[in-house]
Amino acid sequence: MNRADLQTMAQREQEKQARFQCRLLCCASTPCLSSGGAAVQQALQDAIKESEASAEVAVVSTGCMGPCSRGPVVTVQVQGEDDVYYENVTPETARQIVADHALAGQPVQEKLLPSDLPFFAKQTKVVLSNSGLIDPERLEDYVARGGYLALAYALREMTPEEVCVEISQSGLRGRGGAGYPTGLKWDLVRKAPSDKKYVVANGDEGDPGAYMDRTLMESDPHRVLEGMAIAGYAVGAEQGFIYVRGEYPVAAKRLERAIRAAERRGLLGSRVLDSSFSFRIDIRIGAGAFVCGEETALMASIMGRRGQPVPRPPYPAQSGLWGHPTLINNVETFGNIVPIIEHGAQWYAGIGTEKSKGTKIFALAGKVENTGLIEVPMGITLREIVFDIGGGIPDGREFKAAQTGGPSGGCIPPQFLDTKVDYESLKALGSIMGSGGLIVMDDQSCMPDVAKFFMEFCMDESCGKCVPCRVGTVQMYRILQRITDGSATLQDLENLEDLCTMVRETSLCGLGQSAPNPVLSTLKYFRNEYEDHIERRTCEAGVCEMTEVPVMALVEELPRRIRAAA
Amino acid sequence: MTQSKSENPKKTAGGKKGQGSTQKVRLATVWLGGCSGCHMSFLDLDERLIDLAAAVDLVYSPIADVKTFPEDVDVVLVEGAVANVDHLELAEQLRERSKIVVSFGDCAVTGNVTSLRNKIPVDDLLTKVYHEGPGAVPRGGETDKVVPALIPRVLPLHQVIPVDAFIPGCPPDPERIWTAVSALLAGEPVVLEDRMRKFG
Amino acid sequence: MAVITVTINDELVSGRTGQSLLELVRERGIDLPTLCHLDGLEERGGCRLCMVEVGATNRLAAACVTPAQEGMVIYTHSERLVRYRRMILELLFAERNHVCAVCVMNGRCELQREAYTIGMDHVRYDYLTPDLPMDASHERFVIDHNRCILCTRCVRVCDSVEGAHTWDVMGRGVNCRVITDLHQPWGSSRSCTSCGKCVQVCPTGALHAKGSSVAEMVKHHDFLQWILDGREKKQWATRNGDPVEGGR
Amino acid sequence: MLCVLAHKDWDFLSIAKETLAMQPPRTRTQREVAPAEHPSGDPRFALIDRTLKRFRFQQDALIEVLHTAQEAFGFLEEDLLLYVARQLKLPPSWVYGVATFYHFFSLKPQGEHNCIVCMGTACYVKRAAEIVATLQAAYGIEAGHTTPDGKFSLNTARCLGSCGLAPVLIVDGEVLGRETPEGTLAAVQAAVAGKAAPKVAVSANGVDEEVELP
Repeated sequence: MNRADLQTMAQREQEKQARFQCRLLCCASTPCLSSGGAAVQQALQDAIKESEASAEVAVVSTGCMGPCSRGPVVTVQVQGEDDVYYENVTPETARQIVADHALAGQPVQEKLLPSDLPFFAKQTKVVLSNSGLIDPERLEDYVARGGYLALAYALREMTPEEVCVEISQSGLRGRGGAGYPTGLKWDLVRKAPSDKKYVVANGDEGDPGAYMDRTLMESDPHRVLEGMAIAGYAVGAEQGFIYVRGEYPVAAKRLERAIRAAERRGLLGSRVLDSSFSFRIDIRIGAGAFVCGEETALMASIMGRRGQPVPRPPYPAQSGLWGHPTLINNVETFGNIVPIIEHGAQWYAGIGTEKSKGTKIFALAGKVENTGLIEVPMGITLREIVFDIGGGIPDGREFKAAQTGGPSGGCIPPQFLDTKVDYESLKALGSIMGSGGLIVMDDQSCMPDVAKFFMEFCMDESCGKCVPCRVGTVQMYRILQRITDGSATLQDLENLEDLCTMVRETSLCGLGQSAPNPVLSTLKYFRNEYEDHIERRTCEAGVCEMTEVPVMALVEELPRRIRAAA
Repeated sequence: MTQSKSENPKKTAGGKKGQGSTQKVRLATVWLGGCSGCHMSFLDLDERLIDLAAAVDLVYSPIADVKTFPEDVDVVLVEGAVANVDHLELAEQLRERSKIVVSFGDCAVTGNVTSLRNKIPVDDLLTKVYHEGPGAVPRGGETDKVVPALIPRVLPLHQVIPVDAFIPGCPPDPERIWTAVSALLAGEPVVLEDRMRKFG
Repeated sequence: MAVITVTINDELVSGRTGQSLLELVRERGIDLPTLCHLDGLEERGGCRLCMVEVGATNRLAAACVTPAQEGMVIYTHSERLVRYRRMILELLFAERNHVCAVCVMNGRCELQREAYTIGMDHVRYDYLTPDLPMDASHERFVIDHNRCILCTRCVRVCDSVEGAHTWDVMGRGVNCRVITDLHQPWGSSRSCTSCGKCVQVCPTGALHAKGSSVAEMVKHHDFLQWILDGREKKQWATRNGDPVEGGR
Repeated sequence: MLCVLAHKDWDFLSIAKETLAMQPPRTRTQREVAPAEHPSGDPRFALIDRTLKRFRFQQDALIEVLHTAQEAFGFLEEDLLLYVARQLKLPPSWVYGVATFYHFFSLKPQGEHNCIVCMGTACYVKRAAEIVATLQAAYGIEAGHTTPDGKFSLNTARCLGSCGLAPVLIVDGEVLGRETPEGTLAAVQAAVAGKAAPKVAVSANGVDEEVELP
C-alpha cells in the first residue's frame, strides 16, 4: 500500500459511514463492559434488526468516551446534528434509544448527558481525539480519520533528523512521569552508532488508579503503532516492542489485531508504505511487576529475565535491549506523535504552559462526582479538574487532598488547588505528574493511612536488588503501621523522616527513589495528623482503629489482655 | 518504638560533681533478659575492680543485695534484652532514676540470643515450653503476677527507653568495659575504637 | 586508554577512562565500604554502601558502577554519606537474623567489619526476625539464610567463574532468597559441582563449610584472581607471586 | 497474585494461537517440524511446544513460555518449570527465579472458586480493605491464599483499571462494581456454594467476545 491507496481507503470508508443516517457508538472499554456494556450493545443490534433499520442505523463498538463512572455510555451521531451522550444505559434504554432517537429523532430524556457538561467542555482532546469515535478493531475507521497519513508524510517529506527536530520543537516531554524531553531522547538514539536499534513502548502502567495507557491502547491502538513507526523511522530502528501490562488482556488483543491489520496492508512490516523503511512491532505481555515500569527493568523483562533494574549509565539510548541503543517512551508519549506530525510542532507548542506543552490524560477517580478519563491542556488548575470537570466532592463533603503520581507521587492539599498542573509545579509541591492517576480524597481519608497504603505497595513491589529500597520500605511501612495502630512514639516519626531521605537518595532506581514521596508530602501538609495519631492516639478521619499501645503501656495492657483471653 | 535519644552522649557521669569532688560516682548494674555473661566479664576486670571500687559506690547490682532500684544513680550498666513486663517496668524506673543509661553487651544492644524467640509467637512458645514439655503445667499460670508476662517481641533496650551509650560484645571483653567505664567516670563520652564496637 | 583527572575529596587524582570510581578511589588508598562488590565479579550496584557525592549538585552515585569521567568532583566521606552508610548497615542487620555471637564467621564477617568500622554500635530499626531455614543437605557446605544479605556474590561466581549457574535469586523484595536449582535442597542439586567458590566469596556466615563452629570459618578470595588471571592472561601467580592458599 | 486472572479469564493462549496462524512465511519451515512430544504424553505440553517454536526456542521468550504454561496447566509445578528450563536451555534456578519474581505466576494450585479484590488507590479510598478483611475473617485465610479444602482462593489485585466502579472485585470471573463487604460476602458464599452470584453482572469474559460490525 502506498499513500494514494491510503487516501482511497479513507475516502471509501468515509463514504460508507456517510450512508448511515445515524450511528450508535457504544463504548467497549473495560469499565463500560464491566458495567454491562456488552449487553447494551447486543440490545442495540437486536433492536435495529427487529426494526429492519440496518441500512440506516449502524452500531459501532468504540473505545473510551471518558465518563467511566456513568457507564455504559452510548453516543448517538445523527448526520448534521451534535453528538448526544447517554449514561448508565441498560438494554431497555438501548432499545428505547433505537426506537425513539435513532429512528424517530426524539432523544430519550432520562439518561441524557447534557452536552455542555463541564466534563466535556473543559477537555482538549489531542491524544484521545479518536477515542470513543472509532472502532479500535477496524483499521479502516482509523484511516478514515486521517490515520497513517502522518507516517506517510514523515516517510516521504521528512528526514529522520527533521522528525527529531519537529518533536523537539513541539516541546513534548515524556508522559511516563519524569518529563524528559522526548525530542532529545529520540535524537540521542538516532545519533547512537549501531546497526541495530529498538523502539519500546512502555505500556506497563502499574500505578494503582491509573489507566490512561490502557484506554489509549484499547481505544486507538493504531495511533500508538503509528507513533512507534514514526519513532522507528526517526531513530533508525526496524524493530519495536510494546510491553503491555499483564492485567490488560483487551489492550493486548486489540494491539495484536491492529498490528496484523497494519502488516497486512503494508503499514507495518517490511517496506512500510512502499518506502525503504521496514518496521515490525511485537507485543510483550507483562507478568505483574510494578518495577517493570522502570525502563531498565522493563528491558530485562522484555528479555525474559527477572525485572530488576540495572544502574544507569549506560542509558538505554546507548545500550539497551541486547546491548543495542533503545528508545523507550510511554504509550501516551507515542500517542502524541501523530498530532505533532499532523499539525506541526508550532501548533502543538501552542497548547499548554511554557515548559510543559500539549495535553495530559488523567484518570480521575476517588471521591469525586464524575470519575473517568479526561484529557486536559497542561496548565489547567487542579480546581478546574476536581470541581469543574470532576463535578466536586459527593455527599457535600470537604475536599482534603488530590493524589497524583501514584506510589511515586504525593498528596496536594486544598490550599494549592489553584496550582497549574504541569511537571514543575507538581514537583515543587512534593508530588509528581506521574503517569496520570489523579485520586481525589475527602475528609474521610486519613493521611498516615494513605501513606501506609502506598508504602505497602512499594514494599510489595520492591524488586529486592538494593538494600535501601528492599529493607527501607519495610521499615518505613512498619513505622507507619505503628502510627496507624496507636503504638508509635515521636522517635518513630524522626526515624521515618530520616529513612525517607536516605531511601530517596540512595536507592538504585526510580521505584525506591520515589517511594518516600507519599510520606514526605503528607508529612509536609498534614503533619498534625501524624502527631495526633502518636501523641493523642486519635484518628480524625476515623479510619485507624488504634488497637495497639506503645511498648511501655504493655505493663498494664498485657496482663489485661491475658486475663481477657483466659 | 526506637527511643535512643543521642548518638554521642553529651551527658557525663563525673561532670556534675566536678573533678576533685570527694563524692563517689553512684554506679548501678542491672540484669534483664541475658545470661549474666556480661556481668561475669565485668568481674573479669580483675585488679581494676579495686580502682573502680575506689571511684564508685555500687548502689544496685545482681552482685549486691539491694532490693529496689535507688534514686539518683549516676551510671547504670544494663545487661540483657527487654523480654517481659518486669523488664519494662525496671527499664522505665532506671531511666527515671539515672543520669546515664548504658546498654551493656549484645543482648541489651541488639536483643542477641534472647531475641531468638522472636520468630515464634509468645503463645506457641509458652505452650511448647510449659504445657507440652516434660512436667507440663496447666495453662493460666502466666496470668499470675508472680510470673511476669512475656512481651510479644524481645526488644533491645534502646527501643524501650532512651539509651546514652552502647557497649556491644557477647560478652564485651574487660578491655571494652574498662574503656567505657573509665570514660564515664572521667566525665567523658564513651568512644570505643572500631574493634571494640564489634558485635558478638 | 586516555588519562583523566578526577577530584576526590578536594585532591586531584589521575585515572584512566573505563575505570570505575570505586577503582580510582581504592587506588588512592581511600577505604570505601562495599559488600556486593568483589574484585573479579561483575558489578551489581545493590548494597549502596559505596555511594559517593558527585559534582556540585551533590547527587549520590554508587562508585562501583559509575565510570570515572574527566573533571568529576567527588566526595567519599561527607557527614551525609557516613550517616547513610550506617543506616544501610543497620537495615541489613535488621533484615535477617544476624546474631554475631553465634555465627561461624564471627570476627571475619565483612558485614560485621563494615558495621564497626563505620561506627554502628546499635540498630535503630525493627529487627524483622524472619523465620528462615538452614539447608545442610549438601555433603560439605551449609547455607544459612538467616545470615544472607543478598549480595549475590554466590550467584555471580557460580555463573561467571564456575559456569554452573546453580544459584539464583527467587522471589522479590524482602522475600528474596538465594536458591539452588529449582529451590530444592542443595544436596540434591544436579548442577552443583561442589567447587565451593560460592562459600569462599560469601561475605557473611550464610555460606559456610559444614562442621565449622562459632568464629571458626575462614574464607579466601584470592582464588578468584588466580583463576581469572590464568584464564584470561595465562598467568598463574597472584600479585605477590605465591600460589593461593585457600584457592583449591 | 493475579495468576487467577491469567488462567481463568485471560486469553493469552488464543492470542498465541492467532499470532501463530499469522506468522510470516519465514518461520514456516519450523512449524512443519512435528512437535516433540513430552514423555508424559500430556497434550498440554504441545501448547507449550507451540509457543517455544513460535519464539524459535529463544531464551528471551521465557516469560511468554511461562504465560502459556500457566494458561495450559493452571499453575507452574516443578516438573513444568524443569521442562521449560530444558527446552530453553536455561539453568533451572534461572527459570525458578523468573517464575517467582512475577505476581502472575503461581507455583501452587488455586482454589475452585476465587475472589480478586482490587486494591488500587481508587478502591482503597472507597474502603476496599474492609471487603478484604471481611472475606479474610469469613474464610480464615489471608489474601493470596486458598482455603485448606481447596474450595476458595482470596486474592488482591494492584488495579483492575475500573476505577470508576470502585470498589471493584471479581468473583469467579464476574466483575462486581461499587461493592460493600456484606454484598461481597454474599456473592462469594453463593459462588462457593455453586450458585450464581446474586447480583446481576455482565461477565468479564464479555470483554473477550467479539462484536462484529453489521
